[in-house]
Amino acid sequence: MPVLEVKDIEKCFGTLQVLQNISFSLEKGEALAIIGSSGSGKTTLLRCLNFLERPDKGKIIVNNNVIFDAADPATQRESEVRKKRLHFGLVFQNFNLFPQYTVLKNVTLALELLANERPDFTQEKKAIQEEIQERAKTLLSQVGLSDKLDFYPHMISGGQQQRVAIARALALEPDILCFDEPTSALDPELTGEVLKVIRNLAERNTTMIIVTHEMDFAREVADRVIFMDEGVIVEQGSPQEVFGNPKEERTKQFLTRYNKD
Amino acid sequence: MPVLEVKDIEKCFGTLQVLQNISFSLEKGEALAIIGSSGSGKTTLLRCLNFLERPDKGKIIVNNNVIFDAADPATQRESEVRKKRLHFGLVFQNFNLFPQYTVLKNVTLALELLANERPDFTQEKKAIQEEIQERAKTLLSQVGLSDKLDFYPHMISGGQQQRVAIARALALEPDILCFDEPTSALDPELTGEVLKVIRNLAERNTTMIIVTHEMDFAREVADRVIFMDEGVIVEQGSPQEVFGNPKEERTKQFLTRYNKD
Amino acid sequence: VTGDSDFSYVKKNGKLIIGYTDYAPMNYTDESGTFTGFDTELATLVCKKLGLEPQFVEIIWDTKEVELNAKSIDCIWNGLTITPERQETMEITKPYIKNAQVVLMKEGAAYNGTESLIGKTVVAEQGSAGEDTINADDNLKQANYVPKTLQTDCLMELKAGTADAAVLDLTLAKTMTGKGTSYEDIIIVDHLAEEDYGVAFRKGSDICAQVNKIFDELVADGSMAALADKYGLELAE
Amino acid sequence: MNEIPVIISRLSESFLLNCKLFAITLLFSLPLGLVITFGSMSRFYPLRWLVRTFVWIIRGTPLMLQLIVIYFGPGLMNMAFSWPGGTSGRFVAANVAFIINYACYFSEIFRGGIESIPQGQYEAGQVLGMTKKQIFFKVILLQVIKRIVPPVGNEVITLVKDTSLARIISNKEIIMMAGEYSNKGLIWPLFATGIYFLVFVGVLTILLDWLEKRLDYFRV
Amino acid sequence: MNEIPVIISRLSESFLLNCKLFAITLLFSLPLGLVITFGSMSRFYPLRWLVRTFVWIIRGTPLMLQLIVIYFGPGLMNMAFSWPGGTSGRFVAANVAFIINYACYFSEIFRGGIESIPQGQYEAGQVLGMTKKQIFFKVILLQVIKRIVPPVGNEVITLVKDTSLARIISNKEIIMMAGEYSNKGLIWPLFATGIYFLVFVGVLTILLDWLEKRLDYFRV
Ligand SMILES: Nc1ncnc2c1ncn2[C@@H]1O[C@H](COP(=O)(O)OP(=O)(O)OP(=O)(O)O)[C@@H](O)[C@H]1O
Ligand SMILES: Nc1ncnc2c1ncn2[C@@H]1O[C@H](COP(=O)(O)OP(=O)(O)OP(=O)(O)O)[C@@H](O)[C@H]1O
Ligand SMILES: [Mg+2]
Ligand SMILES: [Mg+2]
Repeated sequence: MPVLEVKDIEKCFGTLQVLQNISFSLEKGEALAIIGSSGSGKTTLLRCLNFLERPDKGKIIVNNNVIFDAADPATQRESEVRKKRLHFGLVFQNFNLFPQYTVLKNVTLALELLANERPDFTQEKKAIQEEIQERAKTLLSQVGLSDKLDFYPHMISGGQQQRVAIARALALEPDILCFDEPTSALDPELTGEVLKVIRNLAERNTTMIIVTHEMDFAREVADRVIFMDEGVIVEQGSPQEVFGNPKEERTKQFLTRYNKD
Repeated sequence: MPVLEVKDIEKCFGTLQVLQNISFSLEKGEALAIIGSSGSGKTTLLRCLNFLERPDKGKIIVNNNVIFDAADPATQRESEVRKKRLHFGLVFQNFNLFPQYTVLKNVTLALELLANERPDFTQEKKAIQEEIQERAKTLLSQVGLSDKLDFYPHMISGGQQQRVAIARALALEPDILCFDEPTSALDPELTGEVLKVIRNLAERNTTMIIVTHEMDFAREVADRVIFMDEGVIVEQGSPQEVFGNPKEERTKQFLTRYNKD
Repeated sequence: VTGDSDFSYVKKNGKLIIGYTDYAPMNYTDESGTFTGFDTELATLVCKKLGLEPQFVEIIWDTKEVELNAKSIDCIWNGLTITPERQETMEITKPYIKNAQVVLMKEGAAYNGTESLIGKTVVAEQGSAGEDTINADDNLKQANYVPKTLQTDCLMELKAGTADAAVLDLTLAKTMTGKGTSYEDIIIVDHLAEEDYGVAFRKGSDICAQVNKIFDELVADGSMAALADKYGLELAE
Repeated sequence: MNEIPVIISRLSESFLLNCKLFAITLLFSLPLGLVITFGSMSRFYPLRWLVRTFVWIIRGTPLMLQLIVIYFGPGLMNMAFSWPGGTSGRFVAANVAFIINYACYFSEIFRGGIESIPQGQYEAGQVLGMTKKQIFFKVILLQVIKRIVPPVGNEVITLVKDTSLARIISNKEIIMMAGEYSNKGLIWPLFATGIYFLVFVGVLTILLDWLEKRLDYFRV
Repeated sequence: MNEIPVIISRLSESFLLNCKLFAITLLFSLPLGLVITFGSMSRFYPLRWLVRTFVWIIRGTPLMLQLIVIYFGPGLMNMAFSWPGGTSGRFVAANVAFIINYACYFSEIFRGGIESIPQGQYEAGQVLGMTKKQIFFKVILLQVIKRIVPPVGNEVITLVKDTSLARIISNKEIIMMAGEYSNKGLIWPLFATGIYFLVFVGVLTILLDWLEKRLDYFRV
């Protein structure tokens, strides 16, 4: 049973068709890489999954529940969307950390706010808060940031910011974790570090969707690869298929640069 | 006879020693790649060559003229520095295009201002201006931007901006063209394009210094490679030597990631 | 007295709100910090006879008419010069104190009657009796008249040399010049139009007549004269 | 002249009125400004239009006129409402006029501040399952505050000097008090008022700098 | 009341004085502001300190007091200098006071604008062999202008309303003219002045929006 099924998503901005006929599914524990040139709609697709954009057509199904259906307004109620978002975690291309909070607080904030809503919050306040702190610290140490807990986002490097964003997304234990170009604009050593973190997640069978420009990395870490161009899925398959033996002309052209190395 | 000789440059910011004992030389038509991890002083070195920072020690010699000598204040006069800068062209990491001017005007501006100072400017005004326009258009077509002449910087992509910056630097016909991470933050296709432009320059024997994180590119395009770490030149040599058979431990470590592909 | 007359309106409030500006000897705060002055005492006396509580409110002179119309004050009792123009827009009592408009200049300035001021700069308060006096005098009419929004700024103009002469109330001129002031070197050089002070009420107010009646009583029993003596003022005829 | 201490103490006393007016105006106009901001950013067009027009009128006319309209208006138009009698009424009216005027100015600054926060901050909050209210108060607000401290500071300093306009409706603030001495032929108290304003503005500048520094611990 | 047209024409005439004062103040205070900016950014510490202190005093005291000091000051202090006699002297003095006051405000805005231009723009100019002057006028200035149009616009709108302060030294501007009618017991002209200000501010707002749009062709 797939964790996620995306059926026939379409999205237009005004007259510009940005996504068209997007369908794919994702099994639990799978890592899916989405590649494609700039403007092909990769970011928009992630945003649709996270309810930051509303598709014009199509369905999104998580664990066999239709959480979004463009044809069924009942699935689009504001009040429910909030909870449905928690199926997905998203690490933004530019991180979007909260600048006024420390690294630790960036990770705990959403957990604390959700805990406030628990019926047993007032009695168990202290225990719950400690638990949240512990969980956040564990996650931050997993991404190698144990020594930066009390730093503010502007005081740490881009790579470190990215890892905070990863920990922040993981804290809510999403079914599917989405990354939007996790390594763009990092230097090679930092890229290496971040990729190690993600590889680690993959090894622990985190279900992930990774939009990336790092072909080597996509090839190594992904269980499946989707190549998008101009809003459509041109090709999908295992890394071996897509990288080693692309069927479509457009894919071959896109990959020229990489295969030559 | 080398175009450029750098002798024993040192630079401190406060108590932080950023450059130490930097010496190297560059022959006409050579392309030099400088690699090294973040914070190793690569940008600072380029800034020293372009008189944007003043080294605390050392000499810079171009075409056998000492254009800078930390020990000789006569070489540091404001009025002369301006002209001496023209020996070098610099393409900034973040381009620093002039946002209020079109692509074409970005390239012509400095030329026009210099032409103003020519004694024959008033008589030959029209001819000079036409010549400048022609030169700029030729350069912009060389970097593939003939169709963007009247666009403003914010209307074109990062890769295109970078190519404008390259054309702008080339317009002044510097003896040595410096690049600070020309491909950081570009997507792979754009990276490819920009690298093609630079490779082209190399083939036409432009003397260049390129600070880069793209090892494959450095290997392919550079005639010589310098590896810097913590402000010192750890190793220099041909790409074959540095990449294929690094002598220093630190170099090997830095290159691990690349050699494994 | 009809139901919506001004007097019944005031009576309903139980107090008469008296608008004034701080200037000696009419309404001012003395060295001991008590609020006193000729008009202060007179108004208190009249209010007692009217069966009203006096409430003194310091206003700025610019907006006195607006204050009256907006009913934020009930009368202006502050050495207000009676002019035909004012009588048109306000209900003014009969004269109770005599006043004059005087010409002030810097000590030592040449003055031989108003013809000396032809072509000179003369200041007075905008809309004041002083302005009327200037307009009524054949010589002053040919002076360069500059209106001021505040009567008291006129002397600053003299002192700063930005004006040659000022036309002001006699009472005000006396307090503002002389020992202990910033204007020791400014003197009164001429007395022009004699004029009278009255108390102004809203147009059509019936309080005015009642105050007139009380004024008559106070003149008759001599208490008005006694009060005027105390502050060095002269009663109107 | 042993009058000088008396004059200084009376000037200081009247400056208290400036200070009170200043404090009350700030206290109420800042939250009211926020309410107006929400109105001017409302998705309901008629409300947005109404609020923006109101703000435009207030910002387009001199505060002096607004004081006159607000204090004398009800009486002149024979409205049932009237301000409490005596000095207290004048003071309340001055406060109302100042609060409305400054709330409109602040609302525009707030709007600018809110509109300058990158969309990504809202989205990051949404993706983490926060409610709109939580996003505003836990994520956006402090960032807005950091951005608006400098322009709000400028307005606050203007407010200090504007308080002296309250004399238009006969609030005995420091410049009106100095005017009493001008009436008695004494000029220096008027110039001395400048020192009061300068000191107050000086103290405020220091406070505002301190506030800016306090918010320097993060970057937006 | 066939007096109404007369009153309106007199009000309009006096509003011309507000307009003239506005125009002259803008014309001179903007360049003077730039000069003050350079002073306040000078690398020569005493000059920088002097200029900043001066700006601080001007910004810290009410414009009303400055008008009084500038107009009456020379005479009160028995200085050799004196303003030309008659209304022209008053008008010139008002202009001088306004120009100095606004130049100080503008200088602070300019400084903020200049300081916000990224260093990279200067460096790009330097590397291309431009002189300091060329870099400032050809590269930096227009970017600064784009950034400061909104805050300068705010000051300009404040200036419109401030022009009525010129009556303090007996410039017969519109509110003083309306006061003449208030003295005669006619109140509406005073309120009518609000419309003049509103229309002027409205026109300015449109102009400023247009200017902002014109500079929208590039992004800083
Ligand atoms: N809010 C929007 N309004 C209008 N057009 C938009 C919007 N967001 C994205 N687009 C357009 O949709 C197309 C797809 O954009 P998207 O950001 O999804 O591409 P991408 O594949 O993520 O590219 P990149 O690799 O550069 O991040 C682009 O042409 C973009 O200009
Ligand atoms: N103006 C400055 N003042 C103080 N320290 C500086 C300054 N400029 C650079 N540094 C420091 O000098 C060191 C070298 O910086 P530099 O920018 O030259 O490194 P780099 O090799 O270009 O790194 P990157 O790959 O990240 O661009 C760093 O530690 C940096 O923090
Ligand atoms: Mg994208
Ligand atoms: Mg660098």
